[in-house]
Amino acid sequence: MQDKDYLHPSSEMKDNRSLFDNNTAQSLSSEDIDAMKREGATGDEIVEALIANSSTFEKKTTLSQEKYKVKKQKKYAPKVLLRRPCSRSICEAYFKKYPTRIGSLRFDALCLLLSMANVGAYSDVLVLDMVGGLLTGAVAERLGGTGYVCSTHFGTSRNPIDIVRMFNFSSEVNSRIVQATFTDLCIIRENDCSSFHQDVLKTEGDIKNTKILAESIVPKSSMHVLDESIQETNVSSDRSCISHEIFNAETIGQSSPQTDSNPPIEDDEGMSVSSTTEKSKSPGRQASSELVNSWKERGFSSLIVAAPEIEVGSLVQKLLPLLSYSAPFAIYNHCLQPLAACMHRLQASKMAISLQISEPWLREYQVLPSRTHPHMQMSAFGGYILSGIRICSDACNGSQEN
Amino acid sequence: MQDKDYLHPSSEMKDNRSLFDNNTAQSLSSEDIDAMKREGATGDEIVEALIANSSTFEKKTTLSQEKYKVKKQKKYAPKVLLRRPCSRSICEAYFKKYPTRIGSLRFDALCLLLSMANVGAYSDVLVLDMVGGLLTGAVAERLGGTGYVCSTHFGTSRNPIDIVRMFNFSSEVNSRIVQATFTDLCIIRENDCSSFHQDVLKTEGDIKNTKILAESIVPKSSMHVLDESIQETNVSSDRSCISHEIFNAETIGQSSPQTDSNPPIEDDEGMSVSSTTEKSKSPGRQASSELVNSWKERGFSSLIVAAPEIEVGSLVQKLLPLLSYSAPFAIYNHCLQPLAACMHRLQASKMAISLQISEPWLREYQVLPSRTHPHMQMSAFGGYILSGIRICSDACNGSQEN
Amino acid sequence: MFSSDPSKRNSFQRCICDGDLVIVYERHDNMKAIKVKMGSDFQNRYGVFKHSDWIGKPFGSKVFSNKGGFVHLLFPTPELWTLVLSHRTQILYLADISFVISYLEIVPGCVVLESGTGSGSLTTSLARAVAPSGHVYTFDFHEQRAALAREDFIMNGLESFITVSVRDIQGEGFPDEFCGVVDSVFLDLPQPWLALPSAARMLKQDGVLCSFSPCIEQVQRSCETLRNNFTDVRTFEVLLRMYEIREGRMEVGRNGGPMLLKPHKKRQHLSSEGECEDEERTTIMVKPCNEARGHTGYLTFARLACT
Amino acid sequence: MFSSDPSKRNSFQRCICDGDLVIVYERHDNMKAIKVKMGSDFQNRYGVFKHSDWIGKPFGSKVFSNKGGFVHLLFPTPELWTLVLSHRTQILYLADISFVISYLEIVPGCVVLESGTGSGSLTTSLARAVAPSGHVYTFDFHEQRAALAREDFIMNGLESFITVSVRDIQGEGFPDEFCGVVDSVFLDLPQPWLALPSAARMLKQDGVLCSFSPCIEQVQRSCETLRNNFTDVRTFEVLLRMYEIREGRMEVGRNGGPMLLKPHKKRQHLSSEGECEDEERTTIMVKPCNEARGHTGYLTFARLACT
Repeated sequence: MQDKDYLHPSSEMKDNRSLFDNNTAQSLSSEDIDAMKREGATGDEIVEALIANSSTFEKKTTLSQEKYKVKKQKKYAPKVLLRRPCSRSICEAYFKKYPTRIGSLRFDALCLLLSMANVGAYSDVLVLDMVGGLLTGAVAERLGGTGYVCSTHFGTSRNPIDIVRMFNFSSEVNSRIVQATFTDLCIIRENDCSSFHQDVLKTEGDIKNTKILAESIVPKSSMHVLDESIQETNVSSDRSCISHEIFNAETIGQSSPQTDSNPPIEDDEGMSVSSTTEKSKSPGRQASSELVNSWKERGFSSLIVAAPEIEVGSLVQKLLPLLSYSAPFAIYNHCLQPLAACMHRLQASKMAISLQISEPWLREYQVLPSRTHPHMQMSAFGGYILSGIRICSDACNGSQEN
Repeated sequence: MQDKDYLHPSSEMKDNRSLFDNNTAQSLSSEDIDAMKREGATGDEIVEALIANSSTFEKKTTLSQEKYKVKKQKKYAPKVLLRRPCSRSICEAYFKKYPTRIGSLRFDALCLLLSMANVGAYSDVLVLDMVGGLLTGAVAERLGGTGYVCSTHFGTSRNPIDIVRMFNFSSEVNSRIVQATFTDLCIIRENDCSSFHQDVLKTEGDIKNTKILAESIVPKSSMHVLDESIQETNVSSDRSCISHEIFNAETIGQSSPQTDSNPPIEDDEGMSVSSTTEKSKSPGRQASSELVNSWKERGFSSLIVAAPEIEVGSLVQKLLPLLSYSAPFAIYNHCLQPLAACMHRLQASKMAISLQISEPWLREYQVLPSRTHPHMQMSAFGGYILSGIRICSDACNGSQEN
Repeated sequence: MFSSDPSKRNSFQRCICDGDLVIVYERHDNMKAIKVKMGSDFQNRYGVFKHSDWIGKPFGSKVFSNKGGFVHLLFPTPELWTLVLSHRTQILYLADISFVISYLEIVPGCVVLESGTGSGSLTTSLARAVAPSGHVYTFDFHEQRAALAREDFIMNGLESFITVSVRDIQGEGFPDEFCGVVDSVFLDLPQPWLALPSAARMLKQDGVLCSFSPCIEQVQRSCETLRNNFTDVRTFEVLLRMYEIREGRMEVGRNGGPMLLKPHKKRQHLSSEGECEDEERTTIMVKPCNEARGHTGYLTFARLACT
Repeated sequence: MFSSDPSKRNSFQRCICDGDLVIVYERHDNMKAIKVKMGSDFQNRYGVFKHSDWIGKPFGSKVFSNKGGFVHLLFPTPELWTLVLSHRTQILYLADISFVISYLEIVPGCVVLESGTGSGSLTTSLARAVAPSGHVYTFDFHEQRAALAREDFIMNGLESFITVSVRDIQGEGFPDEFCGVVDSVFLDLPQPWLALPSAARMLKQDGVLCSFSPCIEQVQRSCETLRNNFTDVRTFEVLLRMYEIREGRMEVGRNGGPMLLKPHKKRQHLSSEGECEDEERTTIMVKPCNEARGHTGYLTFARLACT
């Protein structure tokens, strides 16, 4: 009854001036409907019955009739769309249902991060992924089984990257997803201070604190069906032409319990991930020392930080030296002020140029005959991104070129 | 030549595939045009000549032809639209030509301030106007000769409100625009500490500092013609049905020299502005002690602060007690963080409720057959507004109700 | 809400009386309009509030329930009314309302036509702008809706500024009595182009019209029609983006180690001199709210061409 | 820019060679693409730079002119290329490009069709996404434009990933050889609906199409046509809002007196531990830039329905 008049500016003469809001229009009671269900009526049959028993349906405009029908179908005859997983569908599904698990990283922001960091085949991309693995997976998708994405972490507990499993990658692609502590990446770069760092990292406090962090970002609650486009097509009319994977409680649930059970990494670096003949399909093995050494030699080709709730400013200054000169980077955060401070510090330290803070803005439109307009509800916040290019400052010329 | 193909999705078969960018399409030289001008050719004649001498004009699409013509007309046959002054046209004109004179206060933000502060007939509105008088004028326009708008200032120099003159108000409306130092508004409220405040305010440093401020907000440079819609209609086809006022160098120039010449106000409060029989038309007289006393009795009915570049947080806490209970207020600023801090402080001090920081967003559309889209350039920043309602906290219940 | 009697405006002296309309404020997103009536109660999850306790208190007071819960009693304004009114249709909100009022150049004394009345969200703001000497004539084709809107305006004491009539403006146009005497016209109709010829007849020369439409097709068709006898046709969209604040807790661990989420060390020496600002500012986080109204409608304005 | 030979990617070892394309960076809004050539000079307002001084230096180096002025030499990326290319048409920018690449689900190995080529701003990003094993076939009806784009792609070393052809896709459709073998199609045409039937024939089942149009009428008509043999038709608009920072100077005077604009007290103990953050953060002001691109175009996506 709250239909907006001007949503049907067609030339039909019917309008809702004669409709009164007295809740007596539907003569079918909920008991009647329950009875139909017990007798095995299909959802579509119930919807037809509801329409037949509505005293106002005939008086409604065509658009109102359609809306009524869709509403009832949603309730009594829900449908599910099956879809091949990709970064867009995974990102959209989480964003809609479990935004906190991906740090509310909106799809357009994710796209920007990938472009700004020049991710492509043969890239070696360093990521600080505190968005559950969505970023790591999206990078790996672009690598297509070449290069590497290295998910780094401060402290001893890995950042959970369970969402990577949602991508259903081949083992070839999975083998390109590795993890390494920031300390390991540094130890090998600076052989002199390894023992010091090891000592620091073993303290109990650090371990406990990263635990808290991990929990706050990926809650233990199990996930339910991700029905992103639930009423679009019938399960029965599943297109058989492509391999689909359902987002459901099973697939998502199977990764959930592991969130907190990632073993603290060992000092032993024998768990290497070699090129493509790896037996295990699981992504995120510890980076081999050969790999880490090669990054020391060549530098990472870019950096993406998606740690939405963390003060990232000083971390960026620590991570930038791991990048090769002229490598681009992109830092995603929920707060503007820390990024501004970080940008100012990078300007002052002459570590980077082409610095820019930007904010993605996204709007979806309904395009229908005579009813075209932007969606009435929108996501008003896609985070802030600091992007730039690491340069070869005079200081690093000295230390790195020799 | 930079025409975008898809700007003319009509069904005509011409397109610009055969157009080459070699700058030889126009056979009329600038010398030829100068010669025409010397011979007294009108702008329209020159445009016609340019079209006749363009080798590519005939090959262009209809839309491209139109665009070419408009571009040339703008250059050789400019036109001026005359318009009655009102807050919209004044705000838009300054925003386009001299945004710093009005603190880049965009029209939609100005509208919000007026609504949020419940400005209407018989209101007594307290304003801190550091946008050249635009705010004061816009409030006075809404008062229509009733109530008062009191432009307050800290220190001894008034905030310039020269833009009020642009409104061409009647003397009745002008008489409703008064000024008062914050100290005067407080002295009368708190009779005990007047001598202390007077001493403080007489220091040389304060005077110098406010001078700097005034200059930074209203530069001395004289203003030129405000041609907001310059090519819309001919001067000669001026509609005679309404009284127009031209925004030109004369009208705006006459107020400019006074920017810095406002005399420091005297302690003498004899310069009172009485109801409607005031001889002088000039707005912004010193508020009479009767008026100030009445505000002490009744409180201002609302507050608007538009001091875009000033840290307004603590000022708001000083100004709020001057408002009657349940009075709304709206604070405009260019920086988000100070407003956030202010909001947090007001929450803590329980001086106000219904606190909200909002940011206006405005987009204009081109609506033309087959060529409808948002404007390609937009103002991306309309400032931030903190709004709220002053309440009768337990503390003020004690001090004010007795 | 407001009246042609200036002594009735809110002030320190003005206290809540029997029969006043008050806005009962629980939270920013929870308010109600209540007519104060000696002997009545107001009840919410915080307990029972007696109206008799409210009478004689200034607007803006905090009042308590039998259980010690509290609400604030606010003086009604058009902005608050928009937040509490019954939604009988989609309504206009602050951003659109404030823009429309200013763009239509409505000042005290103006005569304004509106159709449809809808839930009356814009109407109270129109009335505030024309008061004390102007008038708003508002029309809705839906009889029940018009009647309910009229009741609302009376409850707000605005009957001397607003006249509500039942009329199908798209079909019949505005009444002839307004021919050439109207300063501004506001249309919120499914097919605004049908009402434009009538609106043009009503307006004074150079008078301003606004048409609000959610769909771009309505705008396209309206603009086409407007070009017949209007000038300065411009279309806008206005929105408000809201921000939320919280006390910040971001800190970085020492030694390049893991990052900690530290609780905020609260330093509460709030002096009126604002000296503690620096410490405070660093700990207040502000970010846009996640969800927002993404679209309300397009606002198309035009001026009646002078003949 | 990038190649099918991984050893050619930028790294600490990779130094500028004779014949390399470098991006000469002066400021964020002032860059140029230069082909390094032993014996050549680059000149700007800061002086003359010898290419011979650049060779052997790592990308990302700061190099100096005869007058002591300096620029940075950057490794070319599609993002930088978009900022330096010659605008022969309106071009797509970062926000649209990144969204299109991801939404079209372009990954290494994909075959992608594009029309028109325009200035080739999107094309280099498409090529990066399909490399090392996929290919981009791009078409423009304007011969000069296609030739210039081809030169650009060769200069960037992308000729093995991109084929440019002259063809009127609206009139003739895509070449038959691509029937049913294409993963994604991107259209930037004045009348995209004319190309949709051909695009549908080219796409693999469930393949994704994107049409970029500045005007809503183009979108309306395209969506109508798309509903014939496509599903999941969705239209978006993406923009980027830029922020600027400056050192803050806001302070409030004592005694409630006038407000002062104090110069920033610069405390520059920038430790790598980030300990000075609190002081720093309070003095860095950040606000949105005043002007922005308000609209580029609407992006309409659709999937070929499975038959």
